[in-house]
Amino acid sequence: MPPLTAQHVTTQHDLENQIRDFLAAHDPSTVDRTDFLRARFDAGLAWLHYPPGLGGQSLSRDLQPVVEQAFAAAGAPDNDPRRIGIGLGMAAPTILAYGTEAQQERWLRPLWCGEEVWCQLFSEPGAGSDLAALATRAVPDGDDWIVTGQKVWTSMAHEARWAILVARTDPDAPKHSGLSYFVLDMTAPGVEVRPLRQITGEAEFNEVFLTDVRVPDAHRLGAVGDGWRVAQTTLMNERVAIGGGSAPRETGMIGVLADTWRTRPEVREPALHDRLMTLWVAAEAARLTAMRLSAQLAAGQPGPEGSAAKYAFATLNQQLSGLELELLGEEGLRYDDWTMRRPDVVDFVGRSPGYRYLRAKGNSIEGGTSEILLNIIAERVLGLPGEIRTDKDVAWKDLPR
Amino acid sequence: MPPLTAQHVTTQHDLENQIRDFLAAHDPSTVDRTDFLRARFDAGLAWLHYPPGLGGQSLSRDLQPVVEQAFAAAGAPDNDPRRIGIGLGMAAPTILAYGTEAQQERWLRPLWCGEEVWCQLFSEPGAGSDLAALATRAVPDGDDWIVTGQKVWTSMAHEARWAILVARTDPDAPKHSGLSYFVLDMTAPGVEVRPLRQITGEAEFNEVFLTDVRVPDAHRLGAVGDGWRVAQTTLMNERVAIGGGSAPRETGMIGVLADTWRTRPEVREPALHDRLMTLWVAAEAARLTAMRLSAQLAAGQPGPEGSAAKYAFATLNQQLSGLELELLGEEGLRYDDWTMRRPDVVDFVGRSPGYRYLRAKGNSIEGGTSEILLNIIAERVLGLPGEIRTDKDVAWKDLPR
Amino acid sequence: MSDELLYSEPEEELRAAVADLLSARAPWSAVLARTESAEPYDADLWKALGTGIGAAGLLVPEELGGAGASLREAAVVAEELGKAVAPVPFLGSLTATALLLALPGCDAQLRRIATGEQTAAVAVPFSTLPGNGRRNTVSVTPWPPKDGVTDARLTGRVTGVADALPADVLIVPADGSLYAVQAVDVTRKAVTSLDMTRVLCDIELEDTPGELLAIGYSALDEALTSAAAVLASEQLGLAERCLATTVEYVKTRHQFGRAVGSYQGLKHRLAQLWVQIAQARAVARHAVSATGDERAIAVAVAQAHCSAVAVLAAEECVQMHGGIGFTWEHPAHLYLKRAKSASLALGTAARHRARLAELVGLPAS
Amino acid sequence: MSDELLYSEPEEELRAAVADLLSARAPWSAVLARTESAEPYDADLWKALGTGIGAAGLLVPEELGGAGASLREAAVVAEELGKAVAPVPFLGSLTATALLLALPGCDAQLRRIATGEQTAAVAVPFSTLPGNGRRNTVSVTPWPPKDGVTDARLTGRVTGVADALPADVLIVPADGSLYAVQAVDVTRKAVTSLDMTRVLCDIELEDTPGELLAIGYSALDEALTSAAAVLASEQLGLAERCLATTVEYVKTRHQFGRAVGSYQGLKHRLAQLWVQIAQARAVARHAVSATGDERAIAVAVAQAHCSAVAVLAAEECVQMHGGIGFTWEHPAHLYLKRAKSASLALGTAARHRARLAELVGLPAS
Repeated sequence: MPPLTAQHVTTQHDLENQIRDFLAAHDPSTVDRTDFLRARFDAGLAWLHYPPGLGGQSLSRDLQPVVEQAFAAAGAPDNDPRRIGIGLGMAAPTILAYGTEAQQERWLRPLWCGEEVWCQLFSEPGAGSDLAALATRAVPDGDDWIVTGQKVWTSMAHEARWAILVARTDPDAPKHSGLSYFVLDMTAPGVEVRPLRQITGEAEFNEVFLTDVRVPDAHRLGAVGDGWRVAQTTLMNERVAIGGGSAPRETGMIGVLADTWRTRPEVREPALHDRLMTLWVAAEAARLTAMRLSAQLAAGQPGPEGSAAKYAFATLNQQLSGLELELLGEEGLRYDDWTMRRPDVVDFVGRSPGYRYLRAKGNSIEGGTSEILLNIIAERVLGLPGEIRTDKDVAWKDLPR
Repeated sequence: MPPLTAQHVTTQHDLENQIRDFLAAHDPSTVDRTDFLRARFDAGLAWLHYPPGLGGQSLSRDLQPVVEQAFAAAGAPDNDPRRIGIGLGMAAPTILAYGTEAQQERWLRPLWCGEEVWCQLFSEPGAGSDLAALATRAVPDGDDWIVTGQKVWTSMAHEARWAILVARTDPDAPKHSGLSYFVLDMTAPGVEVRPLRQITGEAEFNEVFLTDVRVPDAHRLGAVGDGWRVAQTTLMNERVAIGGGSAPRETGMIGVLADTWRTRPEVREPALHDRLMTLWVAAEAARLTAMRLSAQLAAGQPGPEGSAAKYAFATLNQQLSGLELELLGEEGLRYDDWTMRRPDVVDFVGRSPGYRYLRAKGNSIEGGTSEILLNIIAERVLGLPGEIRTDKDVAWKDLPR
Repeated sequence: MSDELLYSEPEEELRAAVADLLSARAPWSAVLARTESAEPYDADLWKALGTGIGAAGLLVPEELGGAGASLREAAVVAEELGKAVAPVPFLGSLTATALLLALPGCDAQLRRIATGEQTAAVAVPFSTLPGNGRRNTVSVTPWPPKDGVTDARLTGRVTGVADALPADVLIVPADGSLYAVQAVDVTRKAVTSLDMTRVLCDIELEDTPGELLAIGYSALDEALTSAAAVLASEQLGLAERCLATTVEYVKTRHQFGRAVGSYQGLKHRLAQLWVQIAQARAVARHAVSATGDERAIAVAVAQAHCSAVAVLAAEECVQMHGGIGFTWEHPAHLYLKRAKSASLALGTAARHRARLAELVGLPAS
Repeated sequence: MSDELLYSEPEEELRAAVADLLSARAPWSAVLARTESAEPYDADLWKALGTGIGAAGLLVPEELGGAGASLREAAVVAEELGKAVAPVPFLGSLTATALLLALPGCDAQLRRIATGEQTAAVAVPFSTLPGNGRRNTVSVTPWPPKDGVTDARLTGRVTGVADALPADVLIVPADGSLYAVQAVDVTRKAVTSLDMTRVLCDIELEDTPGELLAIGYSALDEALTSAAAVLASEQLGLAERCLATTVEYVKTRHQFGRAVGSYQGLKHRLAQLWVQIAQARAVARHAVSATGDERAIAVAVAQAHCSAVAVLAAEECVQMHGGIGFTWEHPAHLYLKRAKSASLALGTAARHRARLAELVGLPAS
């Protein structure tokens, strides 16, 4: 966290007073959780950088920790941010940027309070890295749109009330210009959610099949044909969490491995010691780099540097978890459980060595493949020329697939 | 070497008789070296697979070792094949394939006998991997061509009598179709050879500046505009030597490194032992693969698999020589000699550790960069699609440079 | 020597027979379905392969009903099994056969193996490095073995044994000797294994009758060396299949209007993988051909190299398939789990490098 | 703590001053030309840098005529020197200064360094791992040092010393103590060095007068640790320059009708290099900021990481320039030789990893 400015310090005092008053009026130990969160939202103490009336006070993001710490210290309930991460991190900023007043009022409060879970319907089997190639169709019908298609890699779809959706409204336009952005009611008829089992045996994600699902035009975000631009706002906020921030030394996979090496002398393979130390150095370098990035970007938007952090994180996790199995030898030949399950939370370093190894394979695919991240760095940071593109000006329907 | 067929065996007897007779008539201990080689050429005992009259007997290549061993056993002089490698390996097959009778008679005998050294004028500063982009111009003038341009990476240019040359005869044609192939007299006016010093301090190669050099049209190989096709014959024969063939275990750079480790216990760094052994395994794998390739291709042409051998060789040499310096530590900070020299022969594993490290950097550039070799494997072996090409149908003069 | 690095015509014929069988009877979807069944090994497939094609008796002399072939032929079978990640106890059976062949008086047992009447396995942890099979976890009474007495009682536990679940006979190293034990006399508990297509088991012996086969472990070390050599070919086959599957996919998968296989980033990685697989083929062939002092070196090289190549191939297969490669419904995970497990089996690559260092006189310090 | 990973405004001003000087006075063509001259170090440039900009007295307290700055500022200077592979004895001078600052009674010497009157160097092999400077190659008479007697005679040989050729004073570790020796009193023989821009020398002492500075080597270990920390920043600067030069080149070099920098194979490698350089910046900053127990860890991490990154950057620079990068007339080889030499200097990466393992409690066995 950067040092607070003088302005901040004044505001911080004021905030602390507000929170004191709020807590006096709403005793966390007696008030109902939802009531408490709603009141906190209405008091503008939810997300400070949001405007008044929508849970904030148009203050700097830097002050948010002040509020969080004060509420945590008072033993106040939180909105379980892991569960509603997609709503908080992706849907909300997009609704704030593109939503009408009515849309913002309808969706933001229950979103922040955790009363309504959101999910994201972007990726499709045929449109992974090349998101703009997506094929899900939205056809106008009176005041509604009729949506048909298949979405994939949707976490929380089975618990979500709402989804942010990008669909093709004009197949004759080039692929980026024929898209529109909608909010879809996951309880509407024609929405079918199926768990998508992954190589670990469990299913964190879902496939979502949309068959003639009706979406009111009032649930469109941004103009018709402007869906790509709107989606950029959503995606800009996606690559932040992984790999960034400040963490103590030996956090994550390196911590697991170092712990194994320290506490179980029988698995120490002297031949692999230098590789262990090379990865230890790489983990420490990635950690310090994330800290440096946090310091640089404290108040700013995530830039392409976030791509580097995610790339490094994925590479490292895969190397470390691979080495862990190699050290364990016989033990590495076992697995904990192949039963199909739906985990509540995903812990990359949890469960067993085999799980860690397999789960880490997803780190270089989910939320932007490592290849795409390297492209981003090469083009946006280093300014290297893009690939020759043949798909930008052709009608979507005429593209090779 | 593959087992000889029954046909071979008969021929082998016959050959042995021929050689016995030849040696009886030309005692290597008394006959002058050049006379001996000329006589051997005229007897069809030079390169067996060449036609009668041009040093051979149209026999299988597989029988060549029979001749070489017999002459070597008799203490006969050889034609110093290292010195005339470009002539033997590249010029001769091209002259054989495309030369007129007169051209073959003029050039092949002194070439094989080592009386005339050849060099290759293909690469240019602006046309490295993309050889077909070359800019050296040949303009017709009566029965001659006037050649102007700059060539680079020419070994033996300072000793060569003749050069094989590719030059642009039609700048308005697409780049592959505007080229023609010539034999250039290195003693002609307008040919200037300058040593090209490299990172090791010495100069194995030359730059060759051609200023209005006259080349008789009679020295053209193949049709006007057909130079690219003719050059393919030359290049097909280039990537054979490096990385192929049969060699004993621990030949080359791995031998140097293993020897250092064995004989100098004080440089053994236990942390680097596993890396040493990983490279040892890689060297052994490359060696066995080259042997397997030789067995496969014993009678055939070098295919794209040769690219793999060269790629592996370059990578390995660089890793091994890098590790050698790391093991040596303080000693690795020293170099033997930066003096500009013109080496007679190039020994990748010779001189000093620093020299080996630096010289190995060239292995992934000379004779096809590692990147180009990987492209070849990807496209010709794996059948992956080529890059989108924008330069194939455009007039050469209009290409971006 | 270089011809031994190629495949002979009979070897190619054997390969074709195995490949035909596997493509008909063990497509990956069937292999995947079996991983969730109660019978992780495919008994019918093993019968067709073992006795139909004769893979079970490959090493057994013709006069005992086998094919009298060598490790080279076994390796060709293993390549095809690796491609299919087929759930059959070929490797374990081969190991036991190689061991029995080196012991005196085992003709009857070998005949039963060749006819398919019985399948055998060696009861050592699958992770055992050849030459390192001496960790004693089973004890014997009476001890020491008495002259002429070949019956004993074994008690103890061997964990993580491959291919023992479908075996009828187990060869158990105990107190420095080798004993034959009937599988029905021991408790075998299937292990939830990382490689779901080669399910390991833990074996409990409690006063289990055992027949003394031999005193000393040197034959065991040689048999495990043979197993490691053949495993390298299995790893080669798996790597080849991963590469082929991936190349096929990137030719057809389009992103940004182009086949993803036209991007140089992927092309170069696939070409590098091809180079390593071509090398794996040479070292794997050498490992099953070498004899004398050369054999231990060749096998250590093959295990060190092929373990890494198979894992790399499977990892690239997952990655280059993108999201679909991370799902249960695509074969990539079967290859990944087999490859990673195989890299830990019969000694990790690092342990083979350490062993190699001893063999070629390059001590660590 | 995370702010220490950034550059302060004064640091950026210092960087700009050094960069301006170097671009005016030490373009790579001049650096290359000097490598073949009789004076491998650039005395004029060192004067302009050392006293003009004040780099020589950076660590010296203001009251002794210096800048009273820290290793952080020195590291910024080193980054720029790394970019230019500049032939000045900054690192050696810094090491000597750091050492003298830790010793009692060296004010006069420090003042002379800050004014530029004298340049000092520490006479240890450049390859020395901090904490490993104890290999004794110089002997002293009288021995042991007598109470109050600060004059001694030194005899012996120190090989491969960096930045000693242009030094006036040498600090020589001998028989467990540190002595100041006048450079004119020893024989210095220039070594044909892999890094032609930092020419090493071998030093011979024969009954050379030395002034006892301190007993014990702990200050020496600390000074070498500081040198290693600053060297990481030099490696960072070099890597940055290699990347920038290469990126510039691949944007303009066309092959097959396209800038070669548009091929994904090269793009991905350059992006990976950028990721590693970004990490090098973070670890290098931390190495010159950390204190207490953290310092040794931070320096070992920085040396392990930055050594590899600088070598990779230089190697990629050569490779991606193709033929031209392999010639004497292109700066790539200057970077390559500096990078490889720097990776061997003050302990190789492997030795720093081994040291780190001790510090963080991860023993090899």
